[in-house]
Amino acid sequence: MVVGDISTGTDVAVIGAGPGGYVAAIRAAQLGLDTTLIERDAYGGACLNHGCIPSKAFIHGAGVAHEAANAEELGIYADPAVDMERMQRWKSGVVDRLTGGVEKLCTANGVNLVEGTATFADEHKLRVAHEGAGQGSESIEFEHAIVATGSRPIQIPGFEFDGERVLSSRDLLQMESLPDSLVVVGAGYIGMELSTMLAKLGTDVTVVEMLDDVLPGYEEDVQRIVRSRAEELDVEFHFGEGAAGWEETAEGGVAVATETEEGEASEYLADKVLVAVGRSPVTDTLELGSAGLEPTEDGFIETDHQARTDVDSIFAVGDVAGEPMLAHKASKEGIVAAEAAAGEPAALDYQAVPAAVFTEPEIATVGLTEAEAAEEGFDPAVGQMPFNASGRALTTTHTEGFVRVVADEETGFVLGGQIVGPDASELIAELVLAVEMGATLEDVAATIHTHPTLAEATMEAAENAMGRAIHTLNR
Amino acid sequence: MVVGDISTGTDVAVIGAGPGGYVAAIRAAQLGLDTTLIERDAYGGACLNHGCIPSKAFIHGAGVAHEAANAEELGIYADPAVDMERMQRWKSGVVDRLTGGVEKLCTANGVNLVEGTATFADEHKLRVAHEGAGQGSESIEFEHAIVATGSRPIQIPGFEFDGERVLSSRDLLQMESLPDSLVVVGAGYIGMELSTMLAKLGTDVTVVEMLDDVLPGYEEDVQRIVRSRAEELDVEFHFGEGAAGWEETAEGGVAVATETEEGEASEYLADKVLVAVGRSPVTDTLELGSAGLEPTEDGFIETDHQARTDVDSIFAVGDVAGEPMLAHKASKEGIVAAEAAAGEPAALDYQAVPAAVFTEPEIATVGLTEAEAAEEGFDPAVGQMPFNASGRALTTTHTEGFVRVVADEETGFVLGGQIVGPDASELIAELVLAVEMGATLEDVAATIHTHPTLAEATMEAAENAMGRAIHTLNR
Amino acid sequence: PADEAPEPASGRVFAPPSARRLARELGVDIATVDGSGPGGRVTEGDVRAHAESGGAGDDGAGDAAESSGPKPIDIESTRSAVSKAGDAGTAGVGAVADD
Ligand SMILES: Cc1cc2nc3c(=O)[nH]c(=O)nc-3n(C[C@H](O)[C@H](O)[C@H](O)COP(=O)(O)OP(=O)(O)OC[C@H]3O[C@@H](n4cnc5c(N)ncnc54)[C@H](O)[C@@H]3O)c2cc1C
Ligand SMILES: Cc1cc2nc3c(=O)[nH]c(=O)nc-3n(C[C@H](O)[C@H](O)[C@H](O)COP(=O)(O)OP(=O)(O)OC[C@H]3O[C@@H](n4cnc5c(N)ncnc54)[C@H](O)[C@@H]3O)c2cc1C
Repeated sequence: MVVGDISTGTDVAVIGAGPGGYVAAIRAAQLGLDTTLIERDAYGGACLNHGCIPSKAFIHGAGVAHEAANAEELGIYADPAVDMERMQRWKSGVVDRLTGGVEKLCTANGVNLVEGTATFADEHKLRVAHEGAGQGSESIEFEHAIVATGSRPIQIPGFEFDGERVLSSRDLLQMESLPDSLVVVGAGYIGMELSTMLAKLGTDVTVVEMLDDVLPGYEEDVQRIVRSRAEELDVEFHFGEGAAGWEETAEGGVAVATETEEGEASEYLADKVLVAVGRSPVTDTLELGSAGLEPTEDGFIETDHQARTDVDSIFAVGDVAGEPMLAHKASKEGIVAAEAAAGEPAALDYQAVPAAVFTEPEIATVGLTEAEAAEEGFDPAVGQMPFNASGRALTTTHTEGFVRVVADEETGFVLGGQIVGPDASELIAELVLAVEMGATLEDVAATIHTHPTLAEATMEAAENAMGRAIHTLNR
Repeated sequence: MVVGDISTGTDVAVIGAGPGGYVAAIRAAQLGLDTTLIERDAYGGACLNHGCIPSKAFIHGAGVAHEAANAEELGIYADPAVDMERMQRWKSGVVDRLTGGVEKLCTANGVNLVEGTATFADEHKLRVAHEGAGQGSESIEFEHAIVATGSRPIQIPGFEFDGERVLSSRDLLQMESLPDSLVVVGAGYIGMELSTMLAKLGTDVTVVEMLDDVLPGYEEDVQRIVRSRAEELDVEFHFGEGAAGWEETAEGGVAVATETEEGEASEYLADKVLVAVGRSPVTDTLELGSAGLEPTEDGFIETDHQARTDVDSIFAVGDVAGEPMLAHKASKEGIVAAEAAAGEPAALDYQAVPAAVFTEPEIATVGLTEAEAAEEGFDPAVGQMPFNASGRALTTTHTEGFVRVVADEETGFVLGGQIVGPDASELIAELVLAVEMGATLEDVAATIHTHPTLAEATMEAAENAMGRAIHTLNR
Repeated sequence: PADEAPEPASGRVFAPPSARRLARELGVDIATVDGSGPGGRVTEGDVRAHAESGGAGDDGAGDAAESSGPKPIDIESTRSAVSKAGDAGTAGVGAVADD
């Protein structure tokens, strides 16, 4: 590694090694570009270190324990004991393995790795400050830069993260022991995933949400299923209340004060409080101005169909480049930016970005809802198959939810789908391919689906939209 | 319902209410045909009553108990007790619910249900014998008949099923208690699914197989993964040995004698023996000759691209109509036969029938293997992604296996895929759609896959086949 | 263009990713291609036919053409300067596949 005040040059400088940045760097290197990836913290970014991966590891662990503890109906009697410190160690092992893998893949593809914080000097030059005494800094001149600096949890006034009482999702995912009780501020996907997980492990969870239901933006029947299931897991919800402040209690816990719009106050006691009210893009580490760039009002860097910013030599991808803030969107943008930097005619011309929520049951969606399809001028043909009519679902006891397929009545083109239910995150893959391919309802319905699988429900939903389902009644 | 010696008429008479027959009947009725479904035993056929559904229910139950008992790595300590009688009751509840559902769906679609055994009188007439005293028989004249009489387990000489010591899969799936030890004759998919399930529940399983590996017909690397995992579960394999006979032991168990081709003899002791060496089509209940039909040498009824037999008025679908003997193939043929009977231009023009094996890990395949693609004159482009490089797989500890995609090098068309690993049965759905749609590697690779999911491995495998995978090294 | 294929309500083009990529490569504005597939779906063949009939370069093509590829840079490549310890070599498949 180069230290001191040296100036080097590279074809592509990628800033940030999350799923946007490391994927961009690998693809750029594969395309023969001299590529330098600069990361100031940990390879894999928020996703591998503090987001997707650790959360899903704990969600899986909680699921194993909870499922076994609640299988009397199946004749299975178990009373699992959970050692949180050990589960934490296992999670860290998974994370280390993946982040180590990212580093290896970068090196194997010939990416130059630089540790430090990058800031722009101008449109073709970065300065990289190395942390630690005597590490100095270096300059890197680049033909193209790809900004992939991601996002961080939003703090709300009065709730500065201290890692002790007031936790961010990152803090929570590093817990060595389970809190007996927790107030969760925010019922978005991160708040709901973590609340469900903790409730399954035995924590008393109270969720406070300003809006009037969980998972804003999802359709009502989707919200209802996930909320009801969380309630069955004893999660307590308080909607229409904003977190106003907190105090330490005599016992060393927290008393979280909330207020409705009408000014009605309430207070909830718990060991700790988790604030999960969203994430904001990270641009303040960059000195964007030196490169002639400026974030939008929302803090994002604006980009075009190739993920290119207003400055020709600079791309931006991932969370810092706008919604949806999802790892796979970041990676897709990273690939397109790398290809564009290599002069390929790449474009962000996908039809849809799928999204999954790993609650119980899971949610996964792609493309248009019925309402959105109507808004866009389609005449929506909608079909649905409830999992309680699915043989496979019945053999697993997980029968909540449905597959819904939204298509255009005239052409039959599949426009989108909403899945709530077991393995929704995996099942959506078929519908994403259908949407991308311009597949019709007939295409999905005529494709043989293995029996017995949950995926059959997708076929049934398509048939239902055509008025010829076998396992549900057609209207 | 008509009883006594009455003669009635119907547009379509369907014989057998398994996944071939009941689906055919529902579709025929949906198309406005007067439809009569004759079943002599139980709605849902082998699949719902003695096959797919009960096996998958037990496999799920065994999985829940085994997973929890082996999760120390995750910090989960459980020692589940399993009450087999109760698990059996749960399974029966699932089956009843589904078979009741089939009956209801038939009625709701206007299908006439007749209980009894149907035999052909001629090409346009059936006789139905009702069981039980004073039930008499009836004649049904039909425009079209759809034969869907399914299959039954093959018996081997010396191993007549007695439901006590010598079990068929059907007997085994009705067990009220776990055998301490079991010899399984046959390492095909049914033998392997049940062996794995029982081993997880604690039965000592010894598998005897004439051929030299498990799951004949699957590729070697697929076989190896499933065999090794079964061995880790303490399943003992003896390949190259045929079951020659058995004796009751002094303790009331069985001593199963085997012989190699060279005449070497061995003996294995256990509580019981399960014979799972395949299934043979059921035609002997039908008096096919009266309709001018005759089974092939293998016992199947030959059919054309519309599932029509040599006799114009008669179709045959499902297990009785040939390999692969799978429920979803039966249903597809049932739909096509019903549509053809209604005069629609239906045809069995699918590209591929997927197949899944619910072992640990699962296997699912569709279309061509690399070798088959080469045989058919393609220049195969093959890509692979191991689950031990998948973030999602790591968060669940289930990292055995891979996704392999086989495509045509020149055109990029996806020709097939082989998945071994967690949830393979669900993951294959995307590849089946890809094969049916004529999707290319580019199509699969460019489609955004939700992170973190196992389905990402399919995208990676496609990228790998194109030499541009991100998370595996490309050759 | 006066295409007979039903125009999707939203003006959206239904075409598989491979057809969209080919259109970009050939400099064809895929929105101007008549789709021969079901519902007017645009296939790779349609894109190629459109390009061969002189339909290339309608628009959108410019982006690809203009986009700056890797240009030689006159300062020394970092590749030489940056340690490549532990570089490549470790075959075996994948990120974490070496066990
Ligand atoms: C609890 C949680 C669960 C989540 N679950 C999911 C999920 O299941 N699925 C999903 O798709 N998404 C999920 N996300 C979101 C996902 O983590 C992000 O969308 C994703 O990480 C964005 O990737 P990125 O590359 O844009 O940025 P990041 O992953 O945030 O990476 C940015 C990197 O840039 C580095 N950096 C910043 N500034 C500089 C600088 N100046 N110089 C050098 N380095 C710098 C940072 O250290 C960081 O490593 C989750 C997030 C959280 C918090
Ligand atoms: C243990 C086991 C596990 C299996 N797992 C799977 C799996 O996971 N996936 C899969 O796809 N397949 C599986 N199968 C295979 C699947 O069960 C069959 O492929 C499927 O049932 C075939 O359907 P069918 O309609 O052709 O016949 P069947 O389901 O066999 O139904 C035939 C029906 O016809 C009736 N019948 C027969 N003769 C007459 C007559 N003369 N008059 C009136 N009625 C009559 C019978 O009573 C029966 O109900 C499994 C099978 C077994 C045994």
